[in-house]
Amino acid sequence: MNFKDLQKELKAIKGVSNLSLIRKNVIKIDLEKAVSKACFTKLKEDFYFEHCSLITAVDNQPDFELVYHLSCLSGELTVDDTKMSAMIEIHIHLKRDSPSIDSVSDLWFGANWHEREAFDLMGIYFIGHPDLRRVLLPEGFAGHPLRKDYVYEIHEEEW
Amino acid sequence: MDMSSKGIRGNPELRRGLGSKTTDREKIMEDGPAGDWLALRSDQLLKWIDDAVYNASEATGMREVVDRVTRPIFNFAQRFSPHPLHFGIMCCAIEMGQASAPDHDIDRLGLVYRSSPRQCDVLIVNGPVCEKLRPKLKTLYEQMPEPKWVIAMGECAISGGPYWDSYSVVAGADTFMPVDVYIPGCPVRPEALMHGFLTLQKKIREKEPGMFLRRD
Amino acid sequence: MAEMWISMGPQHPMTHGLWTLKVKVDGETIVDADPELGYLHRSVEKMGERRKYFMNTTLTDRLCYASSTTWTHSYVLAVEELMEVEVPTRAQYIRTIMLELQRLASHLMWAGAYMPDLGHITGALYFWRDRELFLNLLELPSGSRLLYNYMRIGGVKRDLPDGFEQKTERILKLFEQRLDEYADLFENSKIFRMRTEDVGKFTGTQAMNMGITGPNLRGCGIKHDLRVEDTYEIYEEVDWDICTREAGPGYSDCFSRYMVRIDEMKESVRIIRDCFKKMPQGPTMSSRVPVRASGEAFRRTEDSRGEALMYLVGDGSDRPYRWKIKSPMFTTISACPHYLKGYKLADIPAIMGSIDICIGETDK
Amino acid sequence: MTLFGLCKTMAELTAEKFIVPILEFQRNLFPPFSYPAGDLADWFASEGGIVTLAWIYAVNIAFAVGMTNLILVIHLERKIAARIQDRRGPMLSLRAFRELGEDLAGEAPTWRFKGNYSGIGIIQNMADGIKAITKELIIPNKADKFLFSMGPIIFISSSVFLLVLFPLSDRFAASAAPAGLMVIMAAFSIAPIGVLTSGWASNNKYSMIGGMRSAAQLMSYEIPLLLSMAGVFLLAGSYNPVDIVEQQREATWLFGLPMWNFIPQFIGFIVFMICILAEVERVPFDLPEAEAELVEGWTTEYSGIRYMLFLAAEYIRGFAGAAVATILFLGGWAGPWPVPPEIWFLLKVYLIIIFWIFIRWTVPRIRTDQILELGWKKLLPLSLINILIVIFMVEIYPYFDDIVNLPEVF
Repeated sequence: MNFKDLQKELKAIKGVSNLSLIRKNVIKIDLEKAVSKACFTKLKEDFYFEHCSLITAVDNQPDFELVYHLSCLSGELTVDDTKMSAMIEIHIHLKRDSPSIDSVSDLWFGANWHEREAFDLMGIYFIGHPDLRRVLLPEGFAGHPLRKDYVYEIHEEEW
Repeated sequence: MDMSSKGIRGNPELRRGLGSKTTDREKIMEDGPAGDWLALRSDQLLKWIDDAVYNASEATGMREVVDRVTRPIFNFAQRFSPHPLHFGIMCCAIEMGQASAPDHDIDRLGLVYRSSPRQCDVLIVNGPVCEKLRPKLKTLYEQMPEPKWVIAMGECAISGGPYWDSYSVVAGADTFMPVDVYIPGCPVRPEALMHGFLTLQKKIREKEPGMFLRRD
Repeated sequence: MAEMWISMGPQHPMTHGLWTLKVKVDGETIVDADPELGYLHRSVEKMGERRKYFMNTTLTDRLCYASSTTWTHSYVLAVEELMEVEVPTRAQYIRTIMLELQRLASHLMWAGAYMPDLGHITGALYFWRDRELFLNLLELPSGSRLLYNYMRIGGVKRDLPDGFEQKTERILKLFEQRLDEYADLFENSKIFRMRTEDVGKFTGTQAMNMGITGPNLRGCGIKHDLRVEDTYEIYEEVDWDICTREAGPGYSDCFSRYMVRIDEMKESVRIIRDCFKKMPQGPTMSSRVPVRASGEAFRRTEDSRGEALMYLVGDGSDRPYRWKIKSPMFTTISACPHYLKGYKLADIPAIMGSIDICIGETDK
Repeated sequence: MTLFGLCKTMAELTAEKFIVPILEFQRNLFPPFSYPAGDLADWFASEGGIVTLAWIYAVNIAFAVGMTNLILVIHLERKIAARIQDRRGPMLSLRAFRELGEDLAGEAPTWRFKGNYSGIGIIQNMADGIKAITKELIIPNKADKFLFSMGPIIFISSSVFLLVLFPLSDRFAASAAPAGLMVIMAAFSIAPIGVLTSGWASNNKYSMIGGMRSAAQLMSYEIPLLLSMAGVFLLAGSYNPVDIVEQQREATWLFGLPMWNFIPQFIGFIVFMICILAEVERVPFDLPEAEAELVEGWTTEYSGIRYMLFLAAEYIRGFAGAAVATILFLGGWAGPWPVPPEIWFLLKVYLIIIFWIFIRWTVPRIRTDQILELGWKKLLPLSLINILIVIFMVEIYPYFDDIVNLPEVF
């Protein structure tokens, strides 16, 4: 599949908005939370995004934003005539009072721990995740430190 | 000879190894041997022999002589054979490994890395100690047999280093365990690690007498 | 023997860092595994939000202790993308040379750490002896050992010193001889192959799904290298090939992963030589480097261990608003129950060693 | 003059000059209570007492010789390993004793680090050993305390026992049992009990797996080991080390070259060398203490002198294994030039040990299932083939009488 066809097909999917090309081989889209799981399934099954590079949670104050980076490693998706591997960046906005979304760890096993990390450090709940525990911080740690409203004690002055 | 004085009778803790169930002298005497007064329980016998040997050596001045001869020998052995724990935390652990590589060859100083804390003398804390790691590191320290020493290797282990404003890094290893030698550097070079071990030698020789017949 | 859980770590010779692997064994066969991380979580991402953009190179240097330059480079690339900074050509060449030297040092570190896992301590010391050569080489331009802090936003710290090329060439020649020498000791050795072949198998499709990238993926025969596929610096202009190996049709084992890294080292030598040949004169630092940035940017690079991704969000101030680090080993370790199951207890070091773990980047 | 003869002379001397006069003095001190001093004095004056004393001397001499060798072997291992790895190894010099002298004399300490580390490192082992004495002996809280302390005793005593069992030559021998090699192999196979005991009693999973592996390995390698030795026993017609070496000394080959057992029984020699390597648990067969997965194997929980004695006992077993290999296959103390036979013997033993050190530092460790497969599927049939060959040789020997000269045993 070519990268241009992908863009056309992506525009047709319901819930996808703001499609833009931020680099030669990277598409950025916004996705609605309600249709996210269906869209992710389609991306994996039909569009050859078999690798989940990263799941980032950003605290935009007041809302949260989830950024998914998916990539195609096997070369099924071609970017024009180059050897480049295609990548897609998906933004999903979450409300602060209900930071939850469907888990994609059944699609990509690699997403499993990224989701755990997002839960651990940012407090996003992934519905349907098989094992949503803290991964980096010890059990019983209070709060989610990467949130902007997390306060901790630093003894010295700030630079 | 005053048998009840604490100084002469020594530290009851140390005598636990000799098989006595209790170390309290009065208690042993209270529930004394049943029946024949000549009979001694085995632990009482051992205790009696132990005390007799110790008191005799103390009274005759033998203890001083033995101590004076053996203490330097044991001290010599302790300081020339430091076996560190094979334990890496972060960057300095790589330099610790690099120090045993042929270019620096820390084995010249007699260092053998042992993987089990039971067989080690030196714990090298070579990186930042995080909150999650702290209890484990403390356990490792407690698992090591006496006498033991701790080397804080690198800025992170000394004070938290570059992670001074982190929410999960402890501000230095000396906040929760005794540290003998601090080696600054980020990361510590292998040469500096060797110097740290020589400093430890110096410290052992000057501060810590070897132990023999030392009850208190 | 009944089934039981064995906890390996955080202090265990197998771990190569600080993590715990709990394995459930039936006799000596592994039934289940449960990795646990976080003993080295230093909150680099949170600290990065309190520091200015150029200060964060100190933290990225300390992300992965075995290959610090590649991580700093990854961060620097992302910041340059965010700030839209042009890097001079000579700086790009120097960066490529440094990256490849660092990759050599990192792979040698891995090879050295892998040998004791198989009970071969001499191998470790041989590889570390060679690593020392490259550490000395990297020390020449950067002025520091192990954590170089050489990559800067908009270029590199300083130009290469005089005679660097000759010194590098001399060391590369020696290193190539030694690699040939080691072939007899390791890859042609019967016991070494007994320990590594048909152990820790996974297919390429599985690997991509589990988030395994880099040399481990190339060990499955998949021709994927971000130096080509998401090209950066001057990897396009240099003459080199992607190394792949296969243990069987589409799957990898410890031996193929070992061989991929050995091949990559040889390929790195080629890249360095070619870079020196083609390197132009010129400035090594961009003339305009802004302090503030806004918007968002990410770059992925081929770290020595796989796909490194830095995602940055700026809010117009001189500090990043959000900084996210993707570590290749994070997902690789998470998948370890998949490729450990069914093997023997003695295979754990052989398998976990062959995927090249670095906990510093993983725990962030 | 044999070792025993020497010891007997010494025993007679000591009994006559020291022991009997002292005991006599005690008896005369308080005649009504002369028991037991008087009886002892009588016994030491008799033949039995002197022979017993002589045995004690002989055993102690053999023990001292073995221990000296132990220090040398450990030193050799560390230095050769270092040289293989392109480094120098321990360098603690005898000059470091200067510091000891200062401390003993109570002088102010001086610091000459460079001088301390510019020797050959022979006293590094002494420092390690003495340090181990001063270390705390830890018994884990949940360990089985009795077995935890019994394990090292079984292992170490059975290993030290080995030292007095093999002769260094026909005159330098502390024991002269007719079934000498059988006793040696029996002593060898006591150790797994100690290993299993200490592995289980430590209440540590690594220790337990290490102990189990050790038991499995030693059990499966005992059989090919003994079978490969059987060929030698067939040729010599005896279990006695002295007879075996005499047979090899007399056997000649083409042009009168000595035919030590490793020539006719080459397969047996190879099998034996592999099996004894597994028996003394050295790389590539050191699974019970596989560092990579089992921390320190069955010694994980042992600290201080217990652990150090474990280490020493393993080297003693290595030394004893090399000695057995020398006696069985390399002609023992026989040699072409008129050098003292003890020197010949030690030379061969050290050659084998150096060969093992080279193996240890140049090959990886193999896996449990592979080691068992090797033992049962390859070495066992090979050792049986070796026995067949030896029987064949013994049977057809009369037809090659003119070129091969074997002693008449069958």
